[in-house]
Amino acid sequence: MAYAHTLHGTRYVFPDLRSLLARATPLRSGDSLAGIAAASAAERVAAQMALADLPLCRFLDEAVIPYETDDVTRLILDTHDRQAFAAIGHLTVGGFRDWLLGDADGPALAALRPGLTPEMAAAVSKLMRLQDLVAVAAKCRVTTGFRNTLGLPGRLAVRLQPNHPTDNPRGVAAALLDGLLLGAGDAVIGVNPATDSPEATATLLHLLDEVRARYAIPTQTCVLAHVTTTLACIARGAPVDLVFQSIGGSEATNRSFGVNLAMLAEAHDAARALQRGTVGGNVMYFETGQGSALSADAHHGVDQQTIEARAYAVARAFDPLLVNTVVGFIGPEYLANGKQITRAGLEDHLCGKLLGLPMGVDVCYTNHADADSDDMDALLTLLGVAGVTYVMGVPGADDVMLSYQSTSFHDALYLRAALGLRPAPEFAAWLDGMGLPNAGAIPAPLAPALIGLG
Amino acid sequence: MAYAHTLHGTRYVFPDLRSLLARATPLRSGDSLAGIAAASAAERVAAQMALADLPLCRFLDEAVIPYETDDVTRLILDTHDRQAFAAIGHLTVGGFRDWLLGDADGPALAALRPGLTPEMAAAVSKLMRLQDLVAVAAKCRVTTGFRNTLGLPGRLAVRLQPNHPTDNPRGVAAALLDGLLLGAGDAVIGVNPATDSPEATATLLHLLDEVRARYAIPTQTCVLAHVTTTLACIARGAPVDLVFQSIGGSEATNRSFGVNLAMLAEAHDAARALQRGTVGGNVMYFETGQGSALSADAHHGVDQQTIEARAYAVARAFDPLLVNTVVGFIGPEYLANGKQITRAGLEDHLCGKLLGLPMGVDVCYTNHADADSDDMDALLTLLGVAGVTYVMGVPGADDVMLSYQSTSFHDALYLRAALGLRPAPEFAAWLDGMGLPNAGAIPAPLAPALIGLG
Amino acid sequence: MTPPARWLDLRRHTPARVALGRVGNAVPTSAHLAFQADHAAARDAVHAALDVERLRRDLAGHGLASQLVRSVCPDRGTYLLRPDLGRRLAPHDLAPAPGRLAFVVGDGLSAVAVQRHAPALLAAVVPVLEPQASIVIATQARVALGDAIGAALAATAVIVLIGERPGLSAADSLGVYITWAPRLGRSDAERNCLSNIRPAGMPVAEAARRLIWLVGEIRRRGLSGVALKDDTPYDRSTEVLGT
Amino acid sequence: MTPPARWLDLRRHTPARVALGRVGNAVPTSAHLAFQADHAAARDAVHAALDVERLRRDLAGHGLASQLVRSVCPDRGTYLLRPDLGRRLAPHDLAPAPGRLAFVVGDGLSAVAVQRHAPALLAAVVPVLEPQASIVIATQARVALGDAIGAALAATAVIVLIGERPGLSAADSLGVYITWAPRLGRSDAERNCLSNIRPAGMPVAEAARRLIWLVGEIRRRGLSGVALKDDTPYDRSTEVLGT
Ligand code: B12
Ligand code: B12
Repeated sequence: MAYAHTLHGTRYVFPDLRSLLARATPLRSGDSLAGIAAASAAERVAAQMALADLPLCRFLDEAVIPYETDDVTRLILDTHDRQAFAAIGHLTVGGFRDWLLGDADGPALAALRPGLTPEMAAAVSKLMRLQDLVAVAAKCRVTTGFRNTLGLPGRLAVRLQPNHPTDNPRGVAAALLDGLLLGAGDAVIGVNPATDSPEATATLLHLLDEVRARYAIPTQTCVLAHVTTTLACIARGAPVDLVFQSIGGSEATNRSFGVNLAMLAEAHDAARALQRGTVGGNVMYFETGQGSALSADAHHGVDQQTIEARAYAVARAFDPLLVNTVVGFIGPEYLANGKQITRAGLEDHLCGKLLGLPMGVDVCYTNHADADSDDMDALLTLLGVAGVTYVMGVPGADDVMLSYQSTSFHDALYLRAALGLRPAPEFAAWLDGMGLPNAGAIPAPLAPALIGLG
Repeated sequence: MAYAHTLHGTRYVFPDLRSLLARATPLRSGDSLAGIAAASAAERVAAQMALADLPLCRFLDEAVIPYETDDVTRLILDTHDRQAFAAIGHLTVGGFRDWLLGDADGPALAALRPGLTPEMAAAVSKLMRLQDLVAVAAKCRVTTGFRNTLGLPGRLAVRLQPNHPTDNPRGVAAALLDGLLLGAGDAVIGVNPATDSPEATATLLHLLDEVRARYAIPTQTCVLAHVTTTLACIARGAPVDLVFQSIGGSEATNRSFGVNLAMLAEAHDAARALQRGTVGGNVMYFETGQGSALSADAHHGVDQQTIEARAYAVARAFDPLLVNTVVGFIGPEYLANGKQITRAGLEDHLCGKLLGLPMGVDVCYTNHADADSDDMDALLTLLGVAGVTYVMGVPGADDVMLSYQSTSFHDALYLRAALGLRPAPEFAAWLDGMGLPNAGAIPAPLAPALIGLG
Repeated sequence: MTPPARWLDLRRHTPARVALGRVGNAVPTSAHLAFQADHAAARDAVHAALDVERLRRDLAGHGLASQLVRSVCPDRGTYLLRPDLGRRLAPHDLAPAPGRLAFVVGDGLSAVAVQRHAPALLAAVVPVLEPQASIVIATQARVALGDAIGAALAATAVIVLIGERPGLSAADSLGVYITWAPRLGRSDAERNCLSNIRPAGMPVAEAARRLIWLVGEIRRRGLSGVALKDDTPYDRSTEVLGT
Repeated sequence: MTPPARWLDLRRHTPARVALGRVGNAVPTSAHLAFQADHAAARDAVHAALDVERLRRDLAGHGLASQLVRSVCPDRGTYLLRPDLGRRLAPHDLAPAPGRLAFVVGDGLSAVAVQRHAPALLAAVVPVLEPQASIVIATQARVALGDAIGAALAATAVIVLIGERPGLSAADSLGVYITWAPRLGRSDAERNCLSNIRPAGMPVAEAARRLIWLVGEIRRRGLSGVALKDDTPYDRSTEVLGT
């Protein structure tokens, strides 16, 4: 079906819903690269106006990627809850924005989740300015648990990411200790392995679990290997708290990542069967990020933000403990500069939260993008106000293995202090017990020697 | 005196303090226009490193504009308080940053003010990232009063700016009412007159005063005419609460604005003599903004942020109720895009606060700049976290006379809600009495007819 | 969501965006998108070029001769970032006309404003103030370019009509800056200004009335700038308070 | 402000920015400025161009022949925004060498990495894996350009050595991507990867050992990608926990 809008005397026509969404998206390099972006600011506004007038129920009739050829579309439509949708079923996308900013409160937003498709969430976010993305997200509360409780009001968690260029256990332990001393680690202590070696992965899993157990840290650990590698580790009896996987918003994207829905289900079952959680049973950790579908030529002409939101539909099928949009991670071909990264981060955060996910954002940039730490400070602060579930903690913001700049342990301290936020309650109690993170020195119970750094 | 630093094998030399400061400034178009910006990112960092090593007391020996030829320099040095300075007199600029972020608390910062020169404030801010600018500003508290109290913790005030393209009193009154209904107006109800006519200025002064008195609004009013026009109005007996003037950081800039220090002192005396304040006696309202000195060719080779900070030395000599940096007002030749505007706004806010001023920021942009409302939302939110004293309130963010976009009444509501901030206490009580701003309709006591809009 | 009728009534009194309604603390979608559309249009307006030939024809239609100059600024992109170039006069062949007033029409930040309102304003004031004047049309011009032109013409005063930066609601606002004894280095404190000249702002007829009054005062006192206020008799067509 | 000695000790174990100290919640000025300096350098590294002639000489020095191709991407600025162009092969004259392994050296995002480490790595593996190979040097290249090159050569598998994006602390990290039966449209799930090859990461000798093992497995099983894990015997030179 075609859509059209006339603005300042020019009539703009959009052949289908997919292109209407793409033209309505705020400017970003990825959509230009894909050749689907609006040709001018005026065309973009015209598309937004047409989109604002579109009844939400249209999204149930016109899929952006055909049902027949894509299992993510099937997942979205087959699990759609018409009853929950009824609360907004009479609205246009523009009216939905007004409802979200106006009447909607926390319970209403929670009740809506199963009735909301990712395309609806993406569409409404395209009509929002930054402050709307912040204000609506701040109303959404998503709580999950494993060994601690994440997502509670007034809380900000941090993933401690102690990566090392060769997976050297001492190197990982040193960064891990640094992070604990600075109050990080409640979201998860999660290492990206440098290699694809199952043995190295298992070694890291044991290291992380021993440190956690030795200090009785109420948190979860993860090695972010490919899901197949983690499954192999589970089979070998390695201590796996969370299963990690990168996912995307189309079947083909996931295929390019070497995964499919069945594999994720298998992993979910395997990890739950281990029953390692104490306060909750969310066992999955997913990462996403605008651009990966296009990078894998698996975007089907869908704009990168809409297809990103579809990845959240994949995520929510597996009740994750954490979902992380690694927003500026890939590079300038998808998000060219600080401005685009900022907008994308806040869009992703809102869409994920609307869909019911425990969203964290990796506030980050690469050295080939036109961005710097000032841009990150702005995005970080905005996310804090928006109630982000967690952010990254990387020593000095410099990931020495993945080669990008994320947020540091210090950044997280800044954000907590600036907004009066506390770590997850169980973890906060543990930190208090240790006298962290305000001790100038290393508390005796955390002696480096205890983790092999003697 | 020359300064130098070697970075990655290259030695960078800076002939004097003025050029060291300019090279150390984060990139902005105005300094490029002036031909004084660093030639590369590496040179900029080298300058920042040299600046970090510079003892603060050097600023007392080397003026960026000669003492002999500039009355702002004389004002700065003649009023410098060596005793207050002693608290930081042993520090380098880098050490000063560490002190500000670390040990300094509210009382220490307040005690320091008379010992701090604008150049020291500008210098240290050049070594800060955005989060530092936010975190340190949030520690500074500056309280002033006239008919209400501004700058208290947990408060955010709004200047209601009901401009009209022809100074039409009904038009002004309509915008004023709109603002009151949306909770704006505690900082000041201040109109920029479209013309330079003293009669029109007097008419507006009477209008604003009548509305304020009729509704017993605990706030102050202002017509932002040239100081000479306002003095003429005072002479004629018009009701002047605050005297407004644009000021700059060099004698020549002020001359280009048709003012000098003696005129400001005269205005200060005249307004104080009227004794119109009830809870306090701060009677001046100043506006500043990076770029005006360079625009008037009155910058003496000093970078635009340093000379902006010098304008705050002028302001503080007259105990203002409000100081406003109109940060993106002039255009892209001084701040090219959202990123530069954001950084400049936060620098200005911090420098003003460090120097003891009740800083507001006009979060704004023009249509010839590369910026949009998303950029403003980000800056606005950052300023809220930084504890800005007040922001602008313009109907729909669109100033129909000055032709620029500022923040709207709605924006201020967003910020107050997002951060849990309240209006100035006296004004908040008045709003509560009126059932504002949450009434959907116009409360009877604010009937439009009462202000001639029948 | 939409404001009640009485609140909407405020719109009758001002072109400002009053009575927008509220969803939570935000403006409703329609108002938000209207703002975005106007922003897109205003940004385009900055880049519109002055149709010099049409302007000359329009001036000629009012019996006004004109000549062309330009600043040393090469193009629009540069113009926005290099106001210094917009103030420097490119080589020209202006012939001095000592003792006269000079009239300059500069594109400034809105060619649209100049195109629409400059001819009518000049038609109203030139015959009164300086009947023999030849209007200087200047492209890529800033206000202070008038100083160089005025000096080249050895004019007693220069009157610069220039396009003001486009606003969100109006992109056709004309400004007029008057400088006595123009020469390089004059500061803005030495000029007087009329602003917001357009139908929904200061109408051309009103601007002409004020300009004639101001130039009269400037000639009489031999100075322009802050010392001189716009004391044009005030046209009080609306009362202050209704009660 | 500066962290206590034991905290500083952590630096011995990792190149990561641990033990930076604290001023309030921020890092001290020196650490902050060091970060800024490294950022400036890393951004420059992205733009460094591959010195192709030197690379060929270095390869020749190891007895390795080489030939040149380029992607259709015209320059560095475009390269950053158009990865699609970096994956398309410009007209070339590669002669098919069916049944062989193809080795490609692409500049990728760090010419420095390639310049420094590719010759030694190739010198260590080519004689073992494919002694007659002629190395294809590709400029403005992305990983998937190897598919086109491998297909043109009718290679059994293509091994792409490419510069990884420069990090803040290391700008010379080399990545290796191996794809069995290369042809247009291969996805990343069908490749294997070795990463962080540089002195402070995976040393060249270790990378060679793993690469030889991996290629052996790939040839043996006739596939590459997620189904194949890097089970190179693990070199456990550091124990996990000290106690
Ligand atoms: C950018 C990046 C990504 C991007 C790739 C998209 C893009 N357009 O760049 C995204 C976020 C999608 C990604 C995803 C994954 N990545 Co990755 N990625 C990187 C990173 C940080 C930089 C790569 C780079 O600079 N390439 C150089 C440029 C010039 O090449 P390019 O042609 O522009 O980019 C291609 C390659 O980067 C390739 N690629 C990226 N990651 C991976 C991973 C594998 C296993 C393969 C075969 C290819 C591949 O995809 C790009 C597009 O074709 C590296 C770390 C590093 N320091 O290098 C990790 C890295 C290569 N990725 C890694 C992993 C594990 C993954 C995942 C498998 C994670 C997961 N569990 O799902 C997924 C899926 C990868 C896949 N099969 O598609 C590992 C590989 C470990 C190993 N030795 O096998 C690395 C080393 C990081 C790590 N240790 O975690 N990745
Ligand atoms: C931008 C601007 C400024 C900038 C000028 C710097 C710059 N580089 O642009 C700053 C912030 C410094 C400024 C300051 C003031 N301004 Co002013 N300014 C404007 C604005 C918004 C736009 C002007 C424009 O688009 N010009 C067109 C471009 C193409 O010209 P330009 O060569 O690039 O810019 C020159 C002129 O704008 C000129 N200029 C700017 N303001 C003023 C004011 C006066 C009285 C004069 C003579 C010249 C002048 O300075 C610029 C550099 O030479 C107008 C409102 C409007 N809608 O036009 C008000 C406006 C012109 N300013 C006004 C006033 C009152 C002032 C101040 C006197 C305020 C005060 N009390 O101190 C000061 C001092 C002016 C001076 N004598 O220098 C009034 C003038 C009223 C009148 N009819 O006389 C206006 C109409 C706005 C208002 N109603 O408040 N201003």
